[in-house]
Amino acid sequence: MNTVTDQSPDQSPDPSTAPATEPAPLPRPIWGRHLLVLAVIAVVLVPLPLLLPPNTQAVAVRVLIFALMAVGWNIMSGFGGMFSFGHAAYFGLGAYVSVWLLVNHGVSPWIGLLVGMLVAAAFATLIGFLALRYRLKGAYFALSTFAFAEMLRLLAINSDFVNRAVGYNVPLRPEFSLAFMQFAPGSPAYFWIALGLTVAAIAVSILFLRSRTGRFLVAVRDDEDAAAAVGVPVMRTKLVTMALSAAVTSVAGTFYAQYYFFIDPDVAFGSSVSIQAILPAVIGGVATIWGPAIGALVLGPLNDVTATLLRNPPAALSFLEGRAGLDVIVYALLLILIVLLLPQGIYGALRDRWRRR
Amino acid sequence: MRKTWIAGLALALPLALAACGGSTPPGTAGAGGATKAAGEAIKIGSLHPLSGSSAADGQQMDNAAKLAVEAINAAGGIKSMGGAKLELLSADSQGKPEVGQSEAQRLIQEGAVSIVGTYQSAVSQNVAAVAERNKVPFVIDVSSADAILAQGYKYSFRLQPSGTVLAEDGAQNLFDVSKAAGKPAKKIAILHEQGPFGTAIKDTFSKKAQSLGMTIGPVASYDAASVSDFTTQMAAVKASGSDVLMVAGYYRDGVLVANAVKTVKPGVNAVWGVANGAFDVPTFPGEVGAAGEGFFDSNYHLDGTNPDTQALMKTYQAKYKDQIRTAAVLSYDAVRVIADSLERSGSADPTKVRDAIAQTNLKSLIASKGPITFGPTGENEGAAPILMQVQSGKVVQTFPKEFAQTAPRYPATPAS
Amino acid sequence: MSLLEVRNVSRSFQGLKAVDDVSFDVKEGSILGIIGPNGAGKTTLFNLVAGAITPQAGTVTLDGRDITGFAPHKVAQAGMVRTFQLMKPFGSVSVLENVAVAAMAAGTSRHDASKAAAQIVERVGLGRWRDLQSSGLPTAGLKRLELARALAVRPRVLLLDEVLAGLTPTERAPVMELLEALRAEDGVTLVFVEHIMAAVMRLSDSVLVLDQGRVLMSGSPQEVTSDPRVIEAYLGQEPTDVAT
Amino acid sequence: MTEQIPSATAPTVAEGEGHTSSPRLWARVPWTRVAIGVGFFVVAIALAYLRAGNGDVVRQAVLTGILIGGVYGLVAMGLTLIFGVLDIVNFAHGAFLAVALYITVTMVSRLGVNPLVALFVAVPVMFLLGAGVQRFVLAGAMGKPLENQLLITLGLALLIDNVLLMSFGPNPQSVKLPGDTGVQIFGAVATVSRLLAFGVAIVLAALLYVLLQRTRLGTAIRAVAANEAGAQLVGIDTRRIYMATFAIGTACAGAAGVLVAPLVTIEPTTGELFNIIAFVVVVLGGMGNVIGALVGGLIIGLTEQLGALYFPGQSPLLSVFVVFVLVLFLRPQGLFGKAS
Repeated sequence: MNTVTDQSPDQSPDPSTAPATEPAPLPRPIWGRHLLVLAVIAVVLVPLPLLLPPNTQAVAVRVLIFALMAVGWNIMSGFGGMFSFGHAAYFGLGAYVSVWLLVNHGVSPWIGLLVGMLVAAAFATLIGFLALRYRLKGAYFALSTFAFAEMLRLLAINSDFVNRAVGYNVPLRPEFSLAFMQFAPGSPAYFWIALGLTVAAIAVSILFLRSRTGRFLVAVRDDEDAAAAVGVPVMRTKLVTMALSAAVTSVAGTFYAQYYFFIDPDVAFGSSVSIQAILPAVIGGVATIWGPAIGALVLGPLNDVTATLLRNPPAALSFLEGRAGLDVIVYALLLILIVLLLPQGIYGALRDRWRRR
Repeated sequence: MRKTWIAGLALALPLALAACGGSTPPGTAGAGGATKAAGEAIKIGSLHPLSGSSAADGQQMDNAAKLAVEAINAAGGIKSMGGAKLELLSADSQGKPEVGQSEAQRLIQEGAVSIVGTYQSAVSQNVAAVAERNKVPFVIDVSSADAILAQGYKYSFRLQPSGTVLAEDGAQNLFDVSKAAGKPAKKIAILHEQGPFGTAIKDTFSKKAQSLGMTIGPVASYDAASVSDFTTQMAAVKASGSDVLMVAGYYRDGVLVANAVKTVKPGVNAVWGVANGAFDVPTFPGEVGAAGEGFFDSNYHLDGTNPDTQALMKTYQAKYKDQIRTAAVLSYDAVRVIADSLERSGSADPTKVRDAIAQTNLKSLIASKGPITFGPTGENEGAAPILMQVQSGKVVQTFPKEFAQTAPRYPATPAS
Repeated sequence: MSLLEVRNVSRSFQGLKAVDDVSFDVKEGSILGIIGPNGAGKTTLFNLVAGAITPQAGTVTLDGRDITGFAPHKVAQAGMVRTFQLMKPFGSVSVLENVAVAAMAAGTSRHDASKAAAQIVERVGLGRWRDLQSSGLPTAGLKRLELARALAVRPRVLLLDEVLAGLTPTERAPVMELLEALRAEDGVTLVFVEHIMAAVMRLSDSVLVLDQGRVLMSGSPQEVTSDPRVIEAYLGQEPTDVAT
Repeated sequence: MTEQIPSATAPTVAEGEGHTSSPRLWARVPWTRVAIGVGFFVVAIALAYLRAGNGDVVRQAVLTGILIGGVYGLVAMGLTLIFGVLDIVNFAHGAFLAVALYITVTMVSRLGVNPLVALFVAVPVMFLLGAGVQRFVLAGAMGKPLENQLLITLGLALLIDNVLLMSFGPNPQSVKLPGDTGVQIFGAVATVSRLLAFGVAIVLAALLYVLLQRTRLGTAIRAVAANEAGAQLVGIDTRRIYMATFAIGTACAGAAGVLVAPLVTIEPTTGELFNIIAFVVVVLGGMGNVIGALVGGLIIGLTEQLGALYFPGQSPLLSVFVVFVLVLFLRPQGLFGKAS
């Protein structure tokens, strides 16, 4: 359905092996329809928290946070083909900047959200510039992003400025307030805000892909030299992409802090955060518009499902009850199987099927 | 072809399962499980790291909470509520704050009138906020960070002594014991893990020690998750001429410290753990052998002189073929505190249970200076660390006198 | 004044002189063919002129403006565009999108870029393939796509690196006609590297012969082909379509 | 523009021109780089002296740094081989190491043997495990994008950790090397177990080097690392080479596991300790370069220990990452890789 993605980013086509038979035509990009679908989904999902049992709502919000992180990651690493293993840096900056402003200066998290986006974008531009200036590629690029995220974590642990390893509690307010993004426990407002932010992020990624820079980006991903040769400013395209990707992911960090009320360097900058940004995108389909959201929809509840199943196993499996670690084993097995059997991700596999019809 | 099937399945399966697995059983829906029909068990949530790097402690704590529930039910349940039985809902935090948070949410939805947990401070921070917002009492068995109760939460209570108490008493114990031995501690080298726990202990301990007239020697921090050797730090301690080495850390790094002490022989009078995760653990002397002989730890600890505690230790050993640790005894105590409060309130309404917990006055199975009573912030006012020492390959209680199984041996130059 | 002036350009790799003190001029609206045996440094010369490699010495001037050491995209924006001997399509997108991106890079608005791209795609004869994914094109199609993409930038100078190599003689003819039309109708200046002598003879106004990184000679196609030095340089060299 | 750097373990294949004659070790040592490196460390040590003001501490830091560095190198060797040949960032390496730790624990506690005897079991078992994992799990991900491989190896690590947790329980265990006492070296002390681990690391590096340089299998592995398509053209079964390489890499993790067993507390997650540092070492040494991994390990070990002297309040890891980023930017091919 979308023209950007038939190939994984780093497979450059080899003309000598190009099939002589004519490939199926690619459908024209239909950005308008993507936006329409998005709007319909958003409207359909609005009443969800009123229908879901209350404890499932926490899972729904977690799904949306996952989706938000993965949509951000996907902009840079999927559409842009620049594999980041350090998106924790941006998530953490979003979380820390907004909470620091809130706790120390009483600034509303909504403003913190914007400031966090700016800081994350600036940081991404800086490290992006360094990594591109020194022409890091592939695994080396990924490891450099990882190293920067780790350095932020270590700096946070060792800086009095941000409370060292203790981190921050978001203060509970006596009254609930939209201005300070704090509502009654179980309030649907959390879901609605997360939904709004996620829908906005997906819309941004659609509009970005449609934009001049977004189309440059795909060209740069497919062949950097050729893009430069026709006048595409490669460096600027990549930096804008990284900044946008970082800004989107930082929103997830800000919301996370307001929803979970607590951050510390590991929660914000730990490598598991970077992995959480990658997982949904890969499971759902890298470099697709809908992949990250679909991946989050599958992964978000998976942990709870395996844990619940093994807590009250069906009679046949009752000997497994209470074996600690088993739920994680099932989770890991499912993860490996999905990645092996669906290398294009769930959405990618479904889309290929539709196309072949 | 095949791929579509798999994709469809991968998409549908978790969603379908989430729909059934996640929904609450009818009858317990509604926030906080307000009132219970007669005969229905009263649910208590136990939230601990059952997997991940702290699984050893987490599983013990969950086991001990189960034992407590069994013991209370065997003794007739909650008598003021017609002998109502307790039921423990176990949950795995995986040591991750966000998992802990959503599991706490789930336990509350499933009707837990109170939650016991959680070991890691980062997880407890999250769960405390959830408990506060849902108005369900949260009894912290283990988690030392002062910040958890510094938020002014009304629904969180802590059994173990706070970091401040641990560190200050640790310095005081050092002062008392070394002075009584005629070799007052003068210069203290400090080795601490760089997380919130080790950093807070270091800060408070240094202040207190200085106010007692000691000086602080070299201070070194380390990352507990990745450190693999301490010989350089130990050489620095040796070179500094410090007479005591204070260590605030966890189990794995504690073992490395012991090995480095044995190798370098820093020549201190004592290795002094403060709330150390290794030096008072029963498996520690066996793991490091002679290297750990004489190590001190000023820490909260189960009371080996209390017959009730001894009975619990025996029961645990018999049932789980393992030596019960202090953390697990605290979980046991936490369930006792909740049962006692249910008894006094005669109601399973979480807010009433909370008020009853605030009025607790119960003898602890942990060595403490008084019964469990909660102060205005929810700290256990009876909680206090005691001094343990590794003597002849065993961890024994040595100070203060009322808990001493034998006298402290000071100086205890290690690995000599 | 010539449109493109290359003066004393040199570049060596690990002590090996790939391009050594090469100079040439190209007048506006003319066609320069560059020939030479394998390893003569033709592609390196292209890379130096187009900015993919920075020369260690010498200057490149386009329409009086010194563009030496410009990044490739700046060179393109200045009006000089190159194609690649080994075709480099934007493989994941359609033929039309390949060309539209190039048009946008030259400053055309998104809306106009699609229209311009459609025209160019028709002109190079890729019309019926415009919606195909470009990585699936056969070699002849990819060669045309290289050309189409370069044209979308509306260049004043076009640097073509073996656009005819790998094509059958019947496929070559329309491409050569197209190149002639570009000069005649659009006034585009062409510099092309080519092995196929018939094409060089037919298209070029003048020819530059490279050998071992240096200019062996330059002159009209007739002068060059009859020069004994050129014949000697090619002697003992297997005729092949693949350059280094 | 920049070509993919040919792996440095495969110089005879990668080098087009120049010395194709007998590859003597001394002739290939990049002497200038070694000299610069040694110079750096002399300065670093001198600074440490000024900062610590005490010779004993610095001597201990250097000795400890070298010995720990040997262990890092040991762990990184298998990883670098896999990285260089299969192009896979293997996050399960630490988990494989943990398997070897538990093999050692089990043998010592059940059979009462010297922990080193476990080498004879752990290495072949891990070799087979590695071959199996490559054949049945990773083979399906070869040539797939980086992120797919990353997630599969992460999943494997999670799986192995938790299988160990279920099988052996969460309680920490330990292994004792008989006669493991402190030894004085230049006024610093080291334990026998560390010296042993260091010594075996060097022997293992030498063995791997010989394997890669002097055997048919090694030549084939280097050929695949340098140019997969070319290797296929000359009739090398690349799938077999992938399997063999992954198996050898995993066997290295097995050997490392046995050797570090006396040095660490053994828990299901112990292997994760080494993962991050091992990656840093691999990049530092140049991916695919076994000798580079050993030297990289030494550099990281020294950086960590001397860094702790410079900045006692800061995490030693911070200096490790600073060095890592500098190397990435200035020599992305690694200290011992070839310039492009």
